[in-house]
Order: sequence, then structure tokens, then C-alpha cells
Amino acid sequence: MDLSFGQEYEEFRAEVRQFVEDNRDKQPKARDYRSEDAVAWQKKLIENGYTLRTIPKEYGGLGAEPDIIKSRIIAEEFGRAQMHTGLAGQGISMLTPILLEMGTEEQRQEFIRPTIVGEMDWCQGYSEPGSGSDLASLSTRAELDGDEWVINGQKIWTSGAHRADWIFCLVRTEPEARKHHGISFLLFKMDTPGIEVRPLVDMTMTPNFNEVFFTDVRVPKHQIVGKRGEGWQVANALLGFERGSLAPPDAAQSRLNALIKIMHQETINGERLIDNPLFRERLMKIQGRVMAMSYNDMRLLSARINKNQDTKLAAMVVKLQGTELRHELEGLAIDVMGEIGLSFGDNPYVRDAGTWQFQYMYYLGLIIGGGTNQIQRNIISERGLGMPREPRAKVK
Amino acid sequence: MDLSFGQEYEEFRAEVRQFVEDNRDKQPKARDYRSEDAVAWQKKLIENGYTLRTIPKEYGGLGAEPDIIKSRIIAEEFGRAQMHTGLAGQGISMLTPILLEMGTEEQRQEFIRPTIVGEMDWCQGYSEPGSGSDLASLSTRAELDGDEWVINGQKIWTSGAHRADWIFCLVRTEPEARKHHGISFLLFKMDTPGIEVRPLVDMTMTPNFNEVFFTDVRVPKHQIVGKRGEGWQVANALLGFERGSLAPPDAAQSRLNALIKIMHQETINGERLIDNPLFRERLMKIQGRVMAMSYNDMRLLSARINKNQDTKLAAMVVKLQGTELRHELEGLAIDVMGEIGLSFGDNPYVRDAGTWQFQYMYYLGLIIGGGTNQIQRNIISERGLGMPREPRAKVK
Amino acid sequence: MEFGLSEEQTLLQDSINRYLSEELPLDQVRKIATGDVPDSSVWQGLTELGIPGLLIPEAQGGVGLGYLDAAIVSESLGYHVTPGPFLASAIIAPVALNLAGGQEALLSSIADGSRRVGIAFGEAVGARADAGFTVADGKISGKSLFALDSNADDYLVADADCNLYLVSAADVKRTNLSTVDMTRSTCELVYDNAEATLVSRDVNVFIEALDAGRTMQAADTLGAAQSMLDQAVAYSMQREQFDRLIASFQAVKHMCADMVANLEPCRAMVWYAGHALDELPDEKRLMACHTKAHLQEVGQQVAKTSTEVHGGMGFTDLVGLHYWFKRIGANRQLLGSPEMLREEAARIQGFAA
Amino acid sequence: MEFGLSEEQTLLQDSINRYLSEELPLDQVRKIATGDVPDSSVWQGLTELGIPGLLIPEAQGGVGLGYLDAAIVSESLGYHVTPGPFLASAIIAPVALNLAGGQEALLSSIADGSRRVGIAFGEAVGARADAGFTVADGKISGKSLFALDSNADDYLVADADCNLYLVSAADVKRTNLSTVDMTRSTCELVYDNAEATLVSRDVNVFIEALDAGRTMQAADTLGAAQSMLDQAVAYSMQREQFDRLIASFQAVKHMCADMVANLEPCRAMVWYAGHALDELPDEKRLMACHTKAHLQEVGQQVAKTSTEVHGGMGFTDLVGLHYWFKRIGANRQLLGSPEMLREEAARIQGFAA
Repeated sequence: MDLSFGQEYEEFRAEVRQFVEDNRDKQPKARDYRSEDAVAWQKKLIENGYTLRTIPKEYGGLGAEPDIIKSRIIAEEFGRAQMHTGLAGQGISMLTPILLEMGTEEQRQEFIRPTIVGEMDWCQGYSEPGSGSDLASLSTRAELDGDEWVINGQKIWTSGAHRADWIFCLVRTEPEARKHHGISFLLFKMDTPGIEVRPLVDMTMTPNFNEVFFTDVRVPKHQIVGKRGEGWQVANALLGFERGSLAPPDAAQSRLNALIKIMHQETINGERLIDNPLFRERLMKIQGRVMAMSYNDMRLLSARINKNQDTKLAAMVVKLQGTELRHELEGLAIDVMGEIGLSFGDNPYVRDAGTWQFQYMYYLGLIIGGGTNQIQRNIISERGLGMPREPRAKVK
Repeated sequence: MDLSFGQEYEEFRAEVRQFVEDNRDKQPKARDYRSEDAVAWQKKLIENGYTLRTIPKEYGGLGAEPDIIKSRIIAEEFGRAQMHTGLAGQGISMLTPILLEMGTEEQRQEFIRPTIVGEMDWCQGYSEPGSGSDLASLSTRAELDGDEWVINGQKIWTSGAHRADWIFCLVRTEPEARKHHGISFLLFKMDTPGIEVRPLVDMTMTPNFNEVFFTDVRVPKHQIVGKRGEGWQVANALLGFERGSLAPPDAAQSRLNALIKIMHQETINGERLIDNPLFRERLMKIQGRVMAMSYNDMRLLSARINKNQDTKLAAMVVKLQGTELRHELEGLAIDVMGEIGLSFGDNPYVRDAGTWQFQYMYYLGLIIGGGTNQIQRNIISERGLGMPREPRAKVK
Repeated sequence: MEFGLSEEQTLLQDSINRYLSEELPLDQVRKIATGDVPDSSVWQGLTELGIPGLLIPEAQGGVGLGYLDAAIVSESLGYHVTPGPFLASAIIAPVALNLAGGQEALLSSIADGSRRVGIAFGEAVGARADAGFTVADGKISGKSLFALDSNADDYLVADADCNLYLVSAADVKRTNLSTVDMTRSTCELVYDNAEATLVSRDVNVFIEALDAGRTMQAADTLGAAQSMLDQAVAYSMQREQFDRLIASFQAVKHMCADMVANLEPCRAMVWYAGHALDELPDEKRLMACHTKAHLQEVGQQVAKTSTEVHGGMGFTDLVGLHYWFKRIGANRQLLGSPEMLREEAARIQGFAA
Repeated sequence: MEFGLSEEQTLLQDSINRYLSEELPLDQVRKIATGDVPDSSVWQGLTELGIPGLLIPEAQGGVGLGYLDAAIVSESLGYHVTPGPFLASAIIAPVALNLAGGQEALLSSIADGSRRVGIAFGEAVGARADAGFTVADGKISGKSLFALDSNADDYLVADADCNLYLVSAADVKRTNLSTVDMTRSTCELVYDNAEATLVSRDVNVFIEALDAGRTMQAADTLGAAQSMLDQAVAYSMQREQFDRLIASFQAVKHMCADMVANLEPCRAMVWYAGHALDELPDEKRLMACHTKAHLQEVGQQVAKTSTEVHGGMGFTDLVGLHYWFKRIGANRQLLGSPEMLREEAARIQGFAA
């Protein structure tokens, strides 16, 4: 067991820390997505290799070797200083790696640089109202008409659709093929005629997502990634990537600290909440679980660096456990606050900007989203433990 | 809402109470199963109509009209005085009602009277090692050879087999028929050659059950209840009967009281357990659940009396909830006692004769037995909520 | 012996349910929640059915029914996430005013729908550092938080010693405090030497009103959770994934079975708690505490599970399931958390100091 | 950076596992549990592998390994429900004796297997009314309950102030106290003016020994629970009902998935707790408390769920699953309940008085 990163990396850490120190006042405000400030900051981070380090130079990156430890150090130092870590979004996190692996040279040239610097913003068109857990049953169709795909159908859960320039989208192009084999992966502009974006209000009462409707949307034939009918494989290369990131233990640790702070500050009948043995017991229970997930995460990091451990199961449980844990943690904060815990919206007594109720609900959404936790249990038992797949059966 | 039983019944209650008072010192010791004392007591109870009231006179009972309230009052008064309520056992509780409904007149004449007075003791041969949740797949075979059935196979979970005079037993008589249609219900003596009883030690380390092996056991052809191949229907008339009785709320209430007593008596570092806020909170949580199940039970009783409420779901949940609740209640007692809670067997520090650990394990057994709680959930969702049955599929 | 609802009670509940099914579709709830329509719209209709006067004696124009009757009405209101001031103005305030005596006129006004009375019980139930007030010489100064009903005409205010005062809304500075539950309103009241009429110095008046309120909250949660269970089963029977109704997956079936197993015994518990308030003085306090605590735990489990059964749809405003989710959440936090109630239950039995 | 086991550690664990798989089949566990074979039989073999001296310095004939090494050994012992005095005689006693100093001869005897040292920590961990003793002028009188190891040669006894004394088994009246866990023994010690040699007055000696013990209990539970999970999956893959492997039912699959989801992160937690004892003095106490508490909660869930997956078979002695179930249960209760440990975790962080 060796939890230090070694001399070389400590030097790198010092370098990052210096950058953070020097640039603290140059970072953009976190909420201004893709402001001029944010784009300038993004470019600075890329230049210095503090985001998207491994994107090849010819596509606008630094072309650095993958180095998990350096990435971790950057995340730790930026996190510690609560420093803006650069632009995120599905174009950067999902489409870029797809194009690097499966795009044509032309597509990489055209899309990667503008995407990573924030000049081109993307949304993801996967889920449909009738295709959630069973994503491969999607029914949005694209038919070839001359040199164009003609797209009709509907997507849902499309975050950022209202501001995106482009969409990467799964559509059914071979209706006769078996369901996983009839899908293609298309790229098209969101201002193409026939696209309507409607905000989808969720239980947090905010439009975090959208519905997107396609009516005879015409898209040039060549805007496809991978071959016709191979869109499922293109998309699937990344689905696993998304899941692990839905419940990062660092964030749980930081929320736990915020909860501990509340419990020291708030009182009921003059007694600090932390002095209530029942609430303290619940806090300690949650803390034990957060610790287990944090060390599990360290183990996963180590396994990615050293590649000498089988951590298949340890990785598979992160989404399932992490989302339930966060939902409970946020719920505990609401519970201990009593009536004040109900505050939401413009209520002046709301604590921490209403994040407790928001995250309590949002994490219930994440228990469902990104592959419901029931689907996660299927995956763990089937792929993790080798138990039989659900038998096929039509039940109507 | 009217929780009194009314004047007529209060008179009956007074009568029962008088009997209890007068006969307190005549009851047998509870553990001496079928002692001379116990049989004499049983006869006295039957004569007075305090057990098996509704068995017709010609078969040795009192022939009383079914009266749920009287039965309840008898149970309450005997329970309050911790009075021996008479013999139990599967011959009395399960076979007798079966014979009344489905037996021939000869069978009733032959078996009911000696069974209910305790002269003839029975065990039940249903489950097999390969047939638990899927009882209808049972494979113990009976083949007709002249005027005799020849039985080969094995039963398990046969409580009382070591002391029983007779067994009522499900066997496969029509191997070609579909599984539910190939079963017959036979009665035979346990001293028939070819029967071997082996005690089955369970996790409580006591032989509460047995395995019973049949090797060419020969049984007269007429010792069948119902027709050949109709044994499943004969048995099934009673399976539901068994389930509700596995987790009676009265018993949970009485165990809760015993736990409260322990928590007032025991100390750790000089502090009474009841004064520990965390243990007290767990006690109160359990108490709330026990109360819910108790009122649910009153509702079920009322529905049986008045027949004006749909209590299908309320009845279906009793086994599922009640067994989990008891397991947790017993576990809480173990937890609060610390090391002493681990005591078992001849340990002099064992509390309440070791019943806490025993029941903790026994109720885990009941979570599994009598239709596992997974099967109960299937039943609730399918028969209770009308959700689709599990699709048929072979998976090997 | 009859443990269940009488014919009259069943008829009462049916008529309320029928009214709410017809007059309060989800879209109407949504309009009231977002403020497009005032909650008085539905309260008006309920007034015509006699709801505000349920517990008010006939002499004051009420219906003079009992707590069990009120509990089954509360259950129906919860089932339909009915907006409005039922808890404060039809239960807690009338119970207190009636027991205290001398408030016949106000009770009549409540019963005929011309006045709504809110409550501000924070100081007595669990005082917060942000609030607090003093009363002297019939004048009140200070602040109450999370008073029930932002649209009341008067407030029944309890101090730390459980004395009760009436304060007119016209005499206070009132600010709506928005919570997740948009079907019922809470507010801040700032008192600046406002008139405060003493209603009761009898702690038992406060306690019975609180017990009644808590029992009705439990009944409200019972109804809301039952609706969420019904909605989950119905959704699972029409939603297909992988060529199957999701209701055919054992995971979904067992989630629904667990909801039933937890919730169904709660019905008898709520009935008994209502009956205890009516008839069993030795048991009513313990029942109120345990019933609210237990229902809020079960309600939370049902609310989460039903949302999960709905998949992504459960998370949207499209099906509006969250109105039930949040209502159950609000019942949990207002007038005593489960932990607080269980400690109280322990105290009532002499298990805690 | 390396968060995981070194090659040496993996080899160590493999060799222990191999030995136990071969030498300790279930039937052997059963014979020891029922008293047909003494637990010294397996302890003898483990002594040859160096287990009693794991933490004892090489100068005293031990192996001089660290806590993390000991934790992975403890995990293996738990996995195989290994009978014997590991917790007391290979962990708690050597840690205390070594830190206290001046006990080199006894440490050597432990390491070479010629003496077993039990512990009687009840008074310091949580005193019971049935027990209690006084020490004066090197003599002890009174009683200890649930001392670990009924076959020890000496006992390390802690008083309420965490002072540690050595008492020879020859000088006490010892009665075996049977518990559900038949793989490890506990006993009553009655002292009647017996010789008591002061070992330490330093509370930190006691605390480190206790922390080490608790961490090893957590590791033992990790191993036992992992075995129960493995057994459940294996059983479900060969048991058929309704013409299907029960492993194909979603209910069974999800029960197994939940066991994995709860248990797998515990592995990293136990490793970190062992590492903290070795290297992170600021974190070790908190880790020991939280790790034992968390593992006992997870262990209990796994123990129940695995038994359920086994159906009726899980309840019998035929498959012997209950030996694991009870071992996990004993780890939960001995040396501090989860509630007690979480309160201690809160105190360590200054959250409780």
C-alpha cells in the first residue's frame, strides 16, 4: 500500500498549484456556460494541459500521454481551490472520444477542435419516450432520400438541446434488421428546419432537460459516424463511460462536510443538531458508507494506474451505491433541518441555495437515469457474477 | 368503529375466564407433548368447547356453529392467563379440516376423533429436497401394485415425523400428467416397513424437523383422500391456511413487551439500555411496526366477522411483514444485550431461556419457509395487484 | 365488533373522492401549485361539501363529525394532493378553539367558509434560532416561521408554554415561504406589537389539537402514498420495455409488493388512531405520535419506490408524480420529524425523561 | 501510488487460503464446533504457518508483519470460518504486550505456539452488572464475562481505566460460555485473589490493541460475508425450481447484486483501515471504529440475504451456512456494537461529548 504519488508527481502538483494560485482571479463564473470568459479560460487550460490533455495536437489538444495520476492531481488541486475546471458537456466528454476512435479523419478535423474549445456545443439524442431502459428499441427513423437522411421522431432527456449547435443522434435506419443492428449514429445541426426543442420540466421544477421533436429533418448523407446500422456499437463504446461518473465519491465527501457544518450551526429548541444523538447516529452511518465508497474509488484509481487488480465488481457498484448514498445523504440534511429543510425556491430561509432539496430529487433522478438501478443490478448479477440473463419473453 | 364484542359475548368471556380460573392447576406442562396429562386436558377442552368447537359431534367434537368472536375470546383469555390451549400439530390443524371437506365418511369416522383427542398423531409429507418453492414438481413416486401403493422417494422439513403415528403425504402417481395433475394425497402409518426418519438439524442446532426416506413402502390402495391425481387440489385447500398463522401479531406484541422488560433491567456501564437513545429509537421504530400489524389483524378479524370489507391485500401481507418484523425484533434484543446477546445453549447468562437467539434464527427460517418471502411477493403482485405472472422459460 | 368504516363513513369518503376526481384533475392541481389559480377555488368547493366544519359542532354551523371521519376525509384529500388549508383551518384550529371555548363566532365563520385560520406552532413543537416572539399585555412581538397557510385570515399562535393566542392576519407582516410542497402554503409572520387574544392556557388544548393534526397528516400521507402505489401499478401495466410490460419483471413486481406490504397495514393504524382520538383517551397521544412517525417512514419508501417504477417519467412534471412525492415529504417534516415523534412516544410510555 | 495488496501480501493470502481449503473442510469445522476435535488442531497448523507471530517482532520469533498483512490473514480466516484464538492471541494480546514492553518471553511463547493468551476487556469496553472486579496489591478478585478464548494459558485483563494485567489461567476459575458462534470460544473468569501482573497503565496501549482487534473483526466479517455471497451465487447456479436455475430469477439476481454492491466497497475500506493502523496515526482510531461498524451492518445484510437465497437449505446444518451467519453475528456483538462504535467515531471527531 503506497498512497503517495512519488517525487515526480509532487513536482507536477506544485506546478498545478502554482497555476491555480496565479489564475485564481482569471477564472470565469461557473454558471455562465460558454461565455467569452469561459471560452478564453478553456483555451488557457488546454494550452497548459490542465484539461483534455490527451487530445492530439492536430485536433487542438496537447497530445500528452494518458496519465491517470496527473489527471487526478489536476482534479484534486482544482477541486481544493474550487477552481473552474473548464468546459464540460456531452460534446467534449462523449462525442470527442467517439470521434477519436470511430470518426473519419474529416470528421475529426471538422469537429474536435471547435468542440473542445467551446465554439461548437453538442447535445445527445439517445433516449426516447418509448425507449428508456430498452434504448435499443428506439424508433426515431431516418430514411435515405437521395443524398440526405430524412429524420422523423422524438428524443427525450436531451440536456442542453436549447443551446446546442449540433446534436449526435441515434436513429433507426434499417427497420428490417434486428433491433441492435438497425441503428445509425448521425451528426446534424440543431438549426436544421424541422427540429423543435421543448423544455422538459422535472420534479426540481427546472428545465434541466428537453424533448426534441424531428419532422422531416434533412441531413447530409455523409454526416454519419461508423457504418449504417452500426450506430449501436458506436454509442455503446461510451455508455459505460458515463455511468461511473454519475456518483463521484469526492462530491459525496464534500456534501457530507457541508452537512456536518449545518448540524453544528442549526439548533432546535436551542440544541445543536449535532448534539442530537439520533441525528448524529444517522450522520455517522452515512459517513461510514461515504468512507467505504471513497476508498473503493482509490482502489479503482490504483487499478487503472497499475493494472494489477481485478476491480470489475468494484467499478460496477459505483453508480448503484453512489446514487443511493447521495440521495440518502441529501435526505438526511433535509430531515435534520425540520421545516427549514422543506424550503425551496425563493424562500429566504433556504440553506445552501436550496441545494439539499434539489440534490435529493436530482439524485433520485440519477437512481433512475443512466441505466436505472434495477438495470444496474441486472448488469452486476449477469456480467459481474455470471448469473443467467433474463429469459426473452413477450408479455403484453 | 366498535371494538367491543357486545353483551352476549362478554358473558361468554366471563364463562371462559371462570373456566380458566378453576382449571389453572389442572393444565399440563406445555412441553410434554401428548403426555397423559395433555390428552386428558385436550378432552376436557373439547368437552367444554374451548378447542375445536366446530368439529361435528359424530366425529368427537362439540358441533358448534363457527363463531369467530368466541374463538377470539377463548384465545385472548387463555393467552392472558398463559393457559395451555390444547394440542396442536398438523393432524389437528391441517388434516382434520381436509378430511371434513374432502374425506370419505369412512375416513372421517376412522381418523378425526382419535386425531383431535391426541390419540393419533400426524406429520405432513409435502416438501422434498428438490421441491421447495416449486412444490408441485415433487418426485416421490407411488405406483399401484395390486391393492397397494408402493412408495419411493424422500420428504424433508417433516416436523414431528419422529413421533408421529401417521403421515399425510403428497406423492406422484401419474408421472405422465402435467405436474399439478399427477399428484395424489395418501395417508399411511409411520411404522410401515421401508420408512426411515432422520432428524434434520437446523441452524438453531436442534432437530426441529426431519428428513423422511421411503423405500418400497407399501400402503393399502384405499388410503387416498380425493381422487387419484387430485392430491394437489386436496392439499392446496389448506396451504393458504398455514401462511397467515406463521406470524401472529399477538406473539410479536408479547415479545416486544419482553424486550422492553430486558431494556429496563440490563445495563451497560451502569446505564439502563432503555436510557440509551439509539436503542430506544430502534425500539420505538419496531413498536410502531408491531402496532400497525396488530391493527391490521383486528381489521382482518372484523372482516371475517362482518364480511363487509375487502381485506385481500391486508391478509396477503401478514406472512411477509410479520416474519421480517419478528426477525428484526428478536435481532434488536440481541443487539441491545451486547455480548450477552450472543449467549446460547447452556450458557448461564442466557436471557429468557435463549429464546432471543432461537427466535431470531427461527424467524429467518420462517422468512424462507411456508412459501419464501420472494414467493409471497410474487403472490401479492400477481394475485393481489393483478400484475402478470412470471413468464414460463426453461433456464438451465 | 366492527373494525372498519361504517356505511356513512364509506359514503362520505366516496362523495369526497368523486368530487375531487371530477373537480381536481392534475392540471388543476398544477395551476394552483404554480399560482395561476388561487387555492380558494378548490377550498370553496370543499366548503360546500362541509369540509371546513367537519369537526365543528352543529350549533356553530359545523357537521359535528368525529376524528375518524376527519381522518378518512384527510386520506382522500391526500390521495388527490388537494391544495388548501385543511390541516390548519379544518382540523387544528377548530379543535383548539372548540376545546378552549368562547370562540363560537369564529368557529361559525370557519364552518361557513368565510374565515380561514392558520396556525403558528413552531415555538411549541421545536423552536428555531431564526424565530421567536414574546407576548405581554395582549400584544405580540417577534416572528413565527413556517406558519401553516399563507392565505389565512387569522392565526392561532402557540408559545413555548403551549399557550394559544389568536392574531389577525391584518395585524402582521406576512411573507410566503415557498417549500417543495406547492399544494399547501407556509409563511413567515412578523409581529410588531400586534393584538394577541389569549385563547387557552390549557396545555391539553394544545396537545389535542396537535395530536389531531398529526393524525390527519398521517391520513394524508396514507392517501398520497396509496395514490402513488396505484399509479405505479397502473403505469407498469401499460409501459413496455424489452417487448414486455414492465409489470412482468420480477424486480418491478417485488417493488410493488413491498409497497403494499408496508402500506396496507397503515390503513388499519390510521383508522385506529382516529378512533383513539374519538374514544380512547389513554391511547390517543401515543397513537398520534406513532402513527405519524410510522406513516412518514412508509410514505417515504413508497414515494421513492413509486417514482422508480415510473422510470424517467416519474422524474418529470409530465405525469406530475412529484406533487405526491413532495406532499409526503412535507408531512414528514411539519409538526414533528419521525425521530422527534418516536422520542415523544417513548416519553408518553415513561421510557424516556 | 498503489492502493492494493503487494505481491507478497497476495502470496501470503493465497497460501493461507490454500492451507485452509485443504485442511479445514466444513466437516472439520463442524467437528471442532461440536467439541469432537479441539480447536488446537487447526491452531497447530496455523502456527506452523507463522500465524500467531504475525505481528510479533522477529526478535521474539515472530514474523514481524504489519496490520494490513494481519487484516488479509484475518479475512481468509473469516472466509473459512476458521476456529481458534486468532483475534485474542495473535492480534490483541501481542499488540498490547509488544507496545507495553517487557514481555518478550511471553511474546516468544505466543509466536512459537506454546502459549495462548486470551483477553478479558469487558470492563473497559462496556461493563455489565453481572461482572466486575478489583485489583489491589497485585491481586485480582471478581469476575470477567465473555473473555475471548476458553482455552488460553493466560488472560490479558483490562480494568475500567484501561490498565492491563496478565492473569494465569491456572489461577482462575474458568467456565466456558457457549454462544451461537461455535467456532470461537468465550468464557467466564472468576478471580479469587489471583496473581495479576501489571502490564500497562498507558491507555494508548489498550486503545491500539482494541483498534487492531476491531479492524481484524471487520476483516473477518469481510471474509465470512464474501464466502456467504460466493456460496449463494454458486447455490443459485445449480438449484432449479420451476424448470429454471433460481439464478435466472430477477429477485435472486438482485439479492446477489445488492450483496455485491454493499460488500465490495468494504474490501477497500478494510485495506485502508489496516494501512491506517500501520501508517496513518491520525486516522487509525476513526477507521477502526467506522470499519467495524460498517462491516457489521453490511455483514448482517449479507448473512441474511445469502441464507434466503439458499432457501430451506440455508436454514439447515446440512450445508452449514449458519457457521458463517453466526460468526458474523459474533463479530457484531463482541468488542463494541455498531451503535457504540459510531458514537465513538463521533467522539473522535469532536462531534459528541
